Formats: sequence, structure tokens, C-alpha cells
Amino acid sequence: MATAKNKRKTNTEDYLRMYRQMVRIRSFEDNANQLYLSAKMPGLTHMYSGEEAVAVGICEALTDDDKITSTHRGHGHCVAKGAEFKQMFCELLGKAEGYCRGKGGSMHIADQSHGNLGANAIVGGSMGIATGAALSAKLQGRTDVTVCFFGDGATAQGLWYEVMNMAALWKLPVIYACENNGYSEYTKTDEIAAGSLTARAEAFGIEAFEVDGQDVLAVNELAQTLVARARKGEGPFFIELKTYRYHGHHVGDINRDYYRSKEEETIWKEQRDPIINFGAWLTREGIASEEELQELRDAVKADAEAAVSYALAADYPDISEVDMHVFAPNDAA
Amino acid sequence: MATAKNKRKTNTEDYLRMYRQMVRIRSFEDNANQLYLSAKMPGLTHMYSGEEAVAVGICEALTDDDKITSTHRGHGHCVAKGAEFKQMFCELLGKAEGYCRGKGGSMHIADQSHGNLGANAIVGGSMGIATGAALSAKLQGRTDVTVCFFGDGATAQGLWYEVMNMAALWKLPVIYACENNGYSEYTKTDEIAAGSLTARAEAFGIEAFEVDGQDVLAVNELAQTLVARARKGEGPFFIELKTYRYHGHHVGDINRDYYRSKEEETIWKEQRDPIINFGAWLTREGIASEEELQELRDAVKADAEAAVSYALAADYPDISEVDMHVFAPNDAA
Amino acid sequence: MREITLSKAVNEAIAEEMRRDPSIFLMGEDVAEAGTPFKVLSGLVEEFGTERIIDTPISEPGFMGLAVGAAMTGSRPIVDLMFGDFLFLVMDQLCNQAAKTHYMSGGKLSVPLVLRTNMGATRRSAAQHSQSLHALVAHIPGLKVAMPSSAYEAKGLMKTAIRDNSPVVIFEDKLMYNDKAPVPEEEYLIPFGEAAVLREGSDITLVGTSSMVQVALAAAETLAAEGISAEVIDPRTIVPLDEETILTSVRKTSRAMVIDEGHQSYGVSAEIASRITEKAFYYLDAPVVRMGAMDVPVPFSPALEDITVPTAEGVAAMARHLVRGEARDVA
Amino acid sequence: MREITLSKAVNEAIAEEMRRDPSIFLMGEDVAEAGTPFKVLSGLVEEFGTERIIDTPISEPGFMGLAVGAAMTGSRPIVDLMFGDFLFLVMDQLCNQAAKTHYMSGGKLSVPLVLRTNMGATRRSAAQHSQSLHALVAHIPGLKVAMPSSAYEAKGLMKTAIRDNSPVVIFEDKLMYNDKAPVPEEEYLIPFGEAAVLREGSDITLVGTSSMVQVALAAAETLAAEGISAEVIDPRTIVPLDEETILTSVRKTSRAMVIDEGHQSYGVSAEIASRITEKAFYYLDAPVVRMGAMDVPVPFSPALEDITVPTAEGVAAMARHLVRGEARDVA
Ligand SMILES: Cc1ncc(C[n+]2csc(CCOP(=O)(O)OP(=O)(O)O)c2C)c(N)n1
Ligand SMILES: Cc1ncc(C[n+]2csc(CCOP(=O)(O)OP(=O)(O)O)c2C)c(N)n1
Ligand SMILES: [Mg+2]
Ligand SMILES: [Mg+2]
Repeated sequence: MATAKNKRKTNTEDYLRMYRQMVRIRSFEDNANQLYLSAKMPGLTHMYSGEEAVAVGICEALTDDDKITSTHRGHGHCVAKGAEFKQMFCELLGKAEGYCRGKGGSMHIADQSHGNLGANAIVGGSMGIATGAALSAKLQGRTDVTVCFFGDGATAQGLWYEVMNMAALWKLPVIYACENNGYSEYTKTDEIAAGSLTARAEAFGIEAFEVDGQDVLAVNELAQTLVARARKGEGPFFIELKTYRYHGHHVGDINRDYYRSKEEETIWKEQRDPIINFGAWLTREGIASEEELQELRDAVKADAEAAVSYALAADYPDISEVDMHVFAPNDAA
Repeated sequence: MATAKNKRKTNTEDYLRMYRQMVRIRSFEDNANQLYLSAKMPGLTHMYSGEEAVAVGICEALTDDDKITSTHRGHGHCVAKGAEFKQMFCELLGKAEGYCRGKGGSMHIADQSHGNLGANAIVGGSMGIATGAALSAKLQGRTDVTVCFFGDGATAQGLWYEVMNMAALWKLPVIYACENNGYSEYTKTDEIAAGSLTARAEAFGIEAFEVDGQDVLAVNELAQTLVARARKGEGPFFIELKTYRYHGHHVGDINRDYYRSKEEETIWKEQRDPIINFGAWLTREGIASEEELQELRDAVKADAEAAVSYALAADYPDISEVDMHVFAPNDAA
Repeated sequence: MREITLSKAVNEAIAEEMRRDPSIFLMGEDVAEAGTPFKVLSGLVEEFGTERIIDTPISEPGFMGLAVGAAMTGSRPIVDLMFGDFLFLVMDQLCNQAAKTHYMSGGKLSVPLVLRTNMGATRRSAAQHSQSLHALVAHIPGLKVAMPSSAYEAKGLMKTAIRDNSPVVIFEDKLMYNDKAPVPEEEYLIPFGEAAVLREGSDITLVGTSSMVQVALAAAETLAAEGISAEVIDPRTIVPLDEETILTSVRKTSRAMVIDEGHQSYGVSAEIASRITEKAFYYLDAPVVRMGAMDVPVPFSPALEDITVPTAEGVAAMARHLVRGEARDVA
Repeated sequence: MREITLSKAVNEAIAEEMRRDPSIFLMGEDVAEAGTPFKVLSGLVEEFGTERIIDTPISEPGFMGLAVGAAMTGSRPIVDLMFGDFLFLVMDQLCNQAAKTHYMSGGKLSVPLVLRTNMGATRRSAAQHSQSLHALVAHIPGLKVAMPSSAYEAKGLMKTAIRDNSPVVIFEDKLMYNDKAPVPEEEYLIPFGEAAVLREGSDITLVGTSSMVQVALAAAETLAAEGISAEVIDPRTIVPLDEETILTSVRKTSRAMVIDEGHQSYGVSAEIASRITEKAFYYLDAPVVRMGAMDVPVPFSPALEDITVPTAEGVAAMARHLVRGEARDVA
């Protein structure tokens, strides 16, 4: 938190909103995991727990007009960009009131009305989309900025290099945010990535940054700066955010000993948890008392549980919806 | 030629073979162009004239067991890797005695028996093939090295970054040789490439080199070193070779004023021609007289013309060949 | 009516639409000053500038991806893919992203983009520059697929494609760029999903796509001289497919052939033939016969290449068989 | 005979072949210690080491390309593509390179590689992880395409694929990995291009591929109870396709349905149906009817996903129609 210490002037409301958003993500994931374990959720899902400071630190620097693209591990981005629990849980359960009317599920969840252009089940699949959104903003004379979230493993997709080249050539307002949690599924990314990630971006003439992804204030501070610069046409940028996922690659990945140790997990969870550490800082700085934070957490928990109950009881889409939305409607001529 | 001056010890035979190979490429191209202009060649073709020192400097550092992959501008690589005129012209004209039985044509021409894994009409399409050949050599315990030729424009293909990563991780004996002739078809590559090519390779931990692609001795010297190192497992490597194509993008690209000036072409042709300059050096160093070089050129020219006549008179494949070679034969069980 | 080339027709369609709608832009390799290698887009950059006619690096997956994102956020991109063979490079962005976004988002996002590319062999360009790959995209729900067979259709379908709110892939036959046809000066659009009956007939229905429409028409001409009356139908779009026009014709003629330049096996002709059989079976006097390109990579040698694609003679011969009831062992 | 899962059958096939031939190696994401997310390859890295069971970066086009080059130069790679949906990423290397190299080189180079991947919906994995894309590769000359429908076939076809000197794409149904079937202890191979008649019958022929073989067999069971005798045929490989076995059956039964889990339009069932119509038309008493997956991206919601794929009930209902001559408006 060192870098943020001297930012006490930033107002309390912002801090508490960031804290709350991180808690909301954690809470969403805890409930999603429960839904999986109790066999109430169809399919699998990838938990964002542990990485909350990344999504929140960045999305808090964005306006509703700014865009993001998300990944298979997309619940965190979705919450951070302004989504509501009800429609999210409905989507997770394939219900008609879900953000995608149940058609997308966990891997395509997005509150599109807040500029989330979608989670993506193709690793790296949204890199072009994000860059294209930035191109569109530039061509249409808008000032919105797009943040492209992806994992360390996704840097192996050639698409990234193609779009970085164009983003750099055309000075597009896009920020590539690499959530480096150290793993690509069940493999340490170090074993499958040569050289340096920041150097790869820099080779295209793109300014690159590294930041502690567990420190929400550090992330937010950097994001504020880069978003403002991108808005002025000084982009694109690349940020590597060091972070960690607490759960398995997906909810079904329970026995992880063969690719990472319990000790490693414990260290991250106990010493580097973004919520615990930020909470401690908030109380230390006298911004909120532990009781206030507990209250906030309880309220979020209750919210989440109410949304889960709602979603469990909600209706599936009518089967007539199955062939709706294949093509977009054309305006009557 | 400065860098090579002190290599006078290298024997005369090598020098003359390099000279001869460059002349053979130029001669092949002049004839190919004539075949096009006189409407005797089916389709179009991309001339290698001007870039001879690249293919020859590199291929002269290779053995027959070493592999190369080539491009749409592949005649030069094909000659340099040991092909004969007859089968090459036959291929160019779609005749049965062509290296590919007329099925490949200019864009797929290759003397496969000398380790040429094929020209390729997909820009960048052979980057994976070359890297895979290197992987194969390593896995099978062979010591052959693979050179992957491609143009500056091809560096925009994401595939390159994917395969560089694997080549670097696994220390594969592959050399990426970028023929930087400044143009991607009708566009200056500077306008569509951000940052630095060598930095892109270096970002993956790959040693990168720049060399004057018009100086056959400089190219050859670097290639000798890198091939030897790659053979010892010290690869992969990247070389950027600055060069120039004399003709249009293809034989039909006659009016080029809108994308490059006549002056620019003249400077390269008159001051930087790899054959003229190397010939001058050979005579200056007393390695060959101008008469000997003229004799050599005449002999090559006669060879090429004889091969053209042969190819023009040669048979097309029988139509029964049309559905041969779709699948490779399987050994009888 | 004035006659213009297919190339000019495409150019006009794009120019007219770009004038109408500032959210349209076009991107691809060598599209600006060069106007594409086929010169189809010459002049557009002079009118619309390099902000709207954008030269890209040789990064097909990349700029296809950019187009998807731009289309989701208020722009209407036209992607120029120099050769249809490069479709293989953009399949993920086209089929996993563009085609599915509207559906996966429950209708919240849409991707109004046009991918214009080409098809057609016999240009002596060998296996990687000669393919007709429309079957691949037609199989993917969420993509519309247009196949103009003349300058007239090329213009009208392109304009409709640009105004469509879904991703559309439009295949131009690269051998037809210089073919002229009457094209009205006034604005017109050709709706998707409406086949054209280009020649009426009573003995057999010939359904041809793109380049094969000319082949079908030539075969019909030959057949007419022999007293066989062939109806020629051009579906114009294969997604959506105007089944009704085709079925109505076959119910009348009782015989049908489907001719398409893609590889025959697992190709477009199989779908059209299957629909005819499924829905007009009891009207059929002979099997519905397909003619596609041979199931071989396109060979370079002219001696071989020319025999890989359907010809008017081949079509006429088969039609004769079918009409004369000699079809027991045709295929 | 012992019964093993499809997963184990694939594992055994690869292990046996790797023991026999040191030039075989396997590459893909998380194939080594993890043994793939479906655990199909568990144990192989322990026996063959990380030199022959190679974990790759998430670079599908890249490692597909490496496999092509390795196959051209003395190795026999097996590429593991985690989901069939990722085929879109490797299409260029697979279809422009691997499929065409032998032909374009006039037979001088060959590309003996196996691409193993999967297919199948109803796993609640949504539109990008549920596709059955075998039609796309079947359309490209130069590729062989195998579609095992049981553990027995999975083993025998995989071994044949590995020994084939051409590129082979093999689709496993990811919902069948735990299904058991009798598999001999002794070595066996299943030749390509030989369909299996899995059930004999006289009233209608049901041709089913992969996952749809179970659906066809279940439908046949239902029909049998009603006195309708269905013959069930599994082509096993769709390229090459054993036309003769299918035609022989249809000439006997006079009716046919083709069931396949790919999208119906422009899909695999159209090819098989077209060939039946073309070559057995005069034996047919009813139209050949296709049943494929709906032409929609696969929806996540269980309520929707389940109705997108053909079911035994749907097949039985249609077969009943056809056999009872009620087929005038079936499709
Ligand atoms: C193109 C593609 N290849 C492979 C996969 C399978 N897959 C899903 S997530 C994943 C690992 C991604 O790692 P990373 O990008 O670091 O993201 P993380 O899961 O760590 O957040 C893989 C290989 C996929 N979904 N898409
Ligand atoms: C994937 C792909 N995209 C586009 C093309 C069309 N094309 C052929 S050559 C070329 C330019 C290649 O430039 P460069 O790599 O620098 O090679 P050069 O022609 O200069 O030798 C282009 C765009 C192609 N053949 N393949
Ligand atoms: Mg990761
Ligand atoms: Mg170049």
C-alpha cells in the first residue's frame, strides 16, 4: 500500500466503493462456488477470487462510456464494471432474466449496458474486439477508452501481437491489462512463456507498466493516469498486474498439488489478500472502522444470497427463444 | 564489403559458387519475366531480383540436410538451395517434369530433395513449418538446422510470435531470416509496422542481428556463425536483412510510381546491386577477372535459355494426375 | 441501361453507402492508394480519406478482430479480405466471435459488419489462392452469405449487406471483375433471401451460385437448341436461402441440378440438393444431381486446373441424362 | 471381453503406437502432467517423458504449424486440440498447409499427422465450447476425418489414424469419455472407409455419426417395439466415406435418415443424404431426411441447449412418418 499512503486526500466514498466492489466480487464467487458444489449450477465456472483488486482498481478508473472486454474468468470484471447480482446469478443459472437471457452463461456474462463487451471463452479472443472498440471510438470522434483484460496464458496468442501493432500505429485508446496469476490452467506460465511480457509490448513501441495486482490503490492510481492519457490520444498502454487465483482453474479443479503447492496458496491468501489488506489500511487510516466494514460485508452477503434465491426461483427462457437472436433485427425500410 | 575484406583466406571456389548462384537466380528471374511478358507463363510470379545475396549468402552456409522454408517470392531460395533450372521452369509452366509435377507452380516451387520444404502463398504461412522442422530435428536427435525465410510484411502475422515463443522455450535450431525489402505489396512496411523488428524477437529472448542483405559475404559470414551455433543448440536466432526488390510486387505490377519512386529504384540497382558489387570485389581482389565472370554469366544464361526451351516443349501432366496426390499412399499392411 | 463491370459495381455500392452513413469504414491490405490488387476500390481513398479507407498490416486475424469490436461499438466496418483462401485465417474471429455475439449476448450486442472476399479457380494461382470456401461460413449460424453472379447483383447485394445489422460474408468471383452487365443509375437494393429466376423453363431446374450461374445459363442455351427447356435459378444469398423459389421451380420441372464452384463433397450443393429432395421428393422424376469442383486442392497446371470445375458442357450432358431418364447410374 | 471407457481406449491407442514408433510425439495444452482437462492422456508423460508428451503455450495456430513442419521432416505428431471449437484457430495451418502439401508438392512431401479433438453439446459450455465442426474439415480435400462412436472404434480408428501417411482429424464426443464398451486386449485396427452396420433392419436405414449413433440405436429400439425394423449404420470415417455399405442398405430398406450433431444446414448430413439420393434414387420410397443440430449457436441455458440436438424420440417420430408414408410435409 506504500505508494498509496500519500493519497489520503482521495475521498472516503471512492475508497469504500472500491472496498465494497471487491467484497461484492468475492461474495459473488463464494455463492457461485456453492451453487456448483450443490449441483445447482449448470456447467463449470472460473473463479475470480484473489484477483479482485485488478478488476476493481481498473474499472473504478473508467466511466460508464468506457468499454472493457473480459475473459473466461469474467465475473469480477462484470461486477466491477457495474453489473447487478440478480441478473448475474440469473445468467449463471441459465435463466431468462440473465444479462444474456441465459444464452451466455458464466463464460459470456456481461452487463452490456455498462460498456462490458462480453466475457469470452476463447483465450485471447477479445483482444481484437477491444482494439476495434478503441478504433471505433477514435473514428467516431468519441473519447471513450477500452480496457482489454486477459491472462498471462493469453499472451501466447498471436492475435495479441497483430492488434498491438495496429493499436500502436494508429495510437488507439486501448489499455491491455494482463492479469498475471502465474498459471495457464494447470501449467505454470513461466514454463510456456519465453522472454519478458513487458518487452513484448515495448517492441511495438507501446509503453508498458508492472504493478502489484493485489494493491487496489496502486492499480487504481496507475489506471487513472493511463486512462487519462489514453483519452488524450497518448495510448495504447500495457499493464502487467501480478495477482493470484485462489481457487482451481475452474470450480472442478480441486486437487492442485501436482501443479502448485498448498504453501504457495496459503501465502497469497493470508499475506496478500487484496480485501483483507485494503480493509486493514482503511481502518489504520481511520477511513472506516472494522465494524463499519463488517456491516458492509454483511450487507453484500445478504444481497448476494437474496439474488441467488431469486435466480434459483426464476424462470428459464421459453423454448421459443432458442432460435431468437441468431440474426440482429433490421430496421424496417 | 568492408566486414568481409579480411576473409580472403576463404577459398576461391566458395566465392565463385556464390557469385554463380546469384547470377543463376537473376538469370532465372529474367527468363521468368520474359515468359510472363510473352504470355507463355500461366498466372503471375514474384521476382527475387535484387535480393540474391540474401538467399545465396544464407543457403551457402547450409548443408543438403539442412532445411529451408520459402515464400511467395521463392525462386531465389529454390535456386540457392540447389535446384536445377529444368525442373524449375517446367514447374513454372505447369509441366509434368516440374518439381511439383506442375501442381504447385511459382508459389509452391521447391526442390524438396535438397531440404526445401516449399514455397508458400500464405504470407507467414511457413513460420510454423520451419519451427516444426527444427523441433523434429531436435526430437529425432538430428543436427540439421532450418532457415525460415519471410518478408518484412510477414512480421505482422501473429503466427510468428507464437512460434518464436516455442522456439525460444525449447531452444530449437531454427533461424528466422527476415528479408526486409521495405515493402508489403504496394505499401511501405514502415507505415504498417510499429516499433522494431529486432526488439520483437529479443522480447522472446531470441538473439537478433541486422545485416546488409546486399552484401553476400556479410550475409554468409553471419549465417555461418549462426548455423554453427544453432547446430550446437544455441538457437534460435533472428536476422533482419535489408534488401530491395527490383521489379514490382509481381510481374504485373508495372506502374509503381504511386508507392515508390524511380529514383529510389535506380539508387538500389546502380549502387547496391549484390551481383555487380560482389563481381567488382572479386576482380579487385584478383579472385577472378572480369572476362572469367563474363564467361560464367554467359554460361548461366545459355543454361537458362536451354532450360526454358526444354520446359516450353515439355508435356503437361496427363489429366489422370488431377486426383493423384490428394492423399499420401499408405504402406501395404 | 448503362453497363458497368462487376468491379465498378462493387465500388459504387461501397461509395454510395459510405456517403450515406458516416459510421461505415473499410479496412484491409492495400485498399487505399492501391485500391486492392484487383483495383476494385480505386478512387475510394481519394473521396473518403485514409481515416475511412484504412490500409492494414498483413494481419488478417487481427483486423478481422478489430472489425468485430468496431461493429459492436457504433461503427459499420467493411473488411476487405484479399483472397477467399485467407478465410482460414479469420475463422475464429468470424465464426467464434462475430457470428455468435448477438446470440450469446441475448440480443444485446450486434455486429453489423461486411466481410467482402472472393472465390474462383482457373486463374492459375494454385491451391492457396483459388478456393471457393463459402460452404464453411454458410454452415455457421449467425452469418449471412451472399454470392452475386453479376455486376447488377454485386451492387445490390453489397448495399444490402452494408445495411444489414448482422455479419455478412460476400463472395465475389474474381474472374468476373471485368464482366459487364446493365446496372441502373438509380439506387436499388437486392433483398437477401430472394432468389432470381434468370431463365424460365419446364424440363429441369438448374440452380447455380455465383460463377456457376453463367455456366448454368450457357448449359440452358445448349439444351434449348436440343429442345430441352431448363429453368435457371440464382439463389443470390445462400444464407438466408430462398427455398420457396427453388421448390416451386422443381415442383414444376420435376428435375434439378445444383451447380456450385466449391468442392463438391460436404459443399453447398449438398444442402440445396438435400432440401429439394426433402421437400419436393414426390414431384421428382430423377435424382437431384450436384456438380461442384473436384475434391482436390486446386492444381496450378492449366492442363489440370481446367478440369476441376464444372463446365457448361458437363452440366448440359448431365441434364440431358436426367431429362431423358437415363439417370440410373449417373453419379 | 473387458470393457473400458472411451477415454482409456484413446489413451491405450496412443500409448501402443508410441511404443511401436519412436517418431511419434504428442503436443498440446496441458497434455503432460495434467493429462488434458478431460484426463484422457493421464499417465502418458510418465511413460514417454516430456520430450514426447509436450505441453505447449496457448498457441493453437503455432503448435498446429509446428506439427505440420515436424510431420514433413520425419516425425509423426499427434496434436491435441482441447476443444473442437478451437479448430477455427488452426484452420489455416490445417487446411491451407497440412491438407495441401502432399498435392502441391506433386507427392514429394507428406504430412502424417493426427489432430485429435472433440465435439458435442449439452455440457452447458455455451456457444464457444460446444460445437461439432467436422463438416468444415470434411469439405477440404487432403484431410481424412474419423468419428468414433464407441471406445472400440476410438481405439481402432486412432491407431489407424496414427499410421496413416496423410493428415487425419479425429473427433471424439466429449460426452462419451466415460462410456464403456468391450475392447479386445489384443491389438486391432479399424480401417478407414469401412462403415459398420451396427443393427440390421429392413424398413429404414438410419445413418448416424459419432454421438448420434447412440441416438440412432435408441430410436431403432423404440421402433422395433412398434414393429418397424431399422438398420443402423455408422460410417466411422466421413472422409473417406463408405458409400457402398450405405447404398446397399438403402437399396434394401428404401428409406433413409441421416443423423449428425453438426449444425444441419450445410452440414455433414447433407452430403450423405445427397449421395443416397443421387445413387439410390430409384430405390427410394420416401425422401432422405436429415437431422442435425439446430442452426443456432449453442445456447448455455439447459432449457434451450437440450432442444438443439437430435434425440432418439425425434428420430423415431420421423422414421415412423417415413415408413408409414406420411412424409409429404415432413421437413
Ligand atoms: C483459444 C483457447 N485455447 C485454450 C483454451 C482453454 N483454456 C481456457 S482458460 C485457459 C488458461 C488461460 O490462462 P490465462 O490466460 O493465464 O488466464 P487465467 O485462467 O489464468 O485467468 C485455457 C488454456 C481456450 N478457452 N481458448
Ligand atoms: C496471409 C496472406 N495475406 C495476404 C497475402 C497477399 N500478399 C502476398 S505477398 C504480400 C506482401 C508480402 O510482403 P513481404 O512479407 O514483405 O514479402 P515481399 O513480397 O516484400 O517479399 C501480400 C500482402 C497473402 N499471400 N497471404
Ligand atoms: Mg493465468
Ligand atoms: Mg517486403
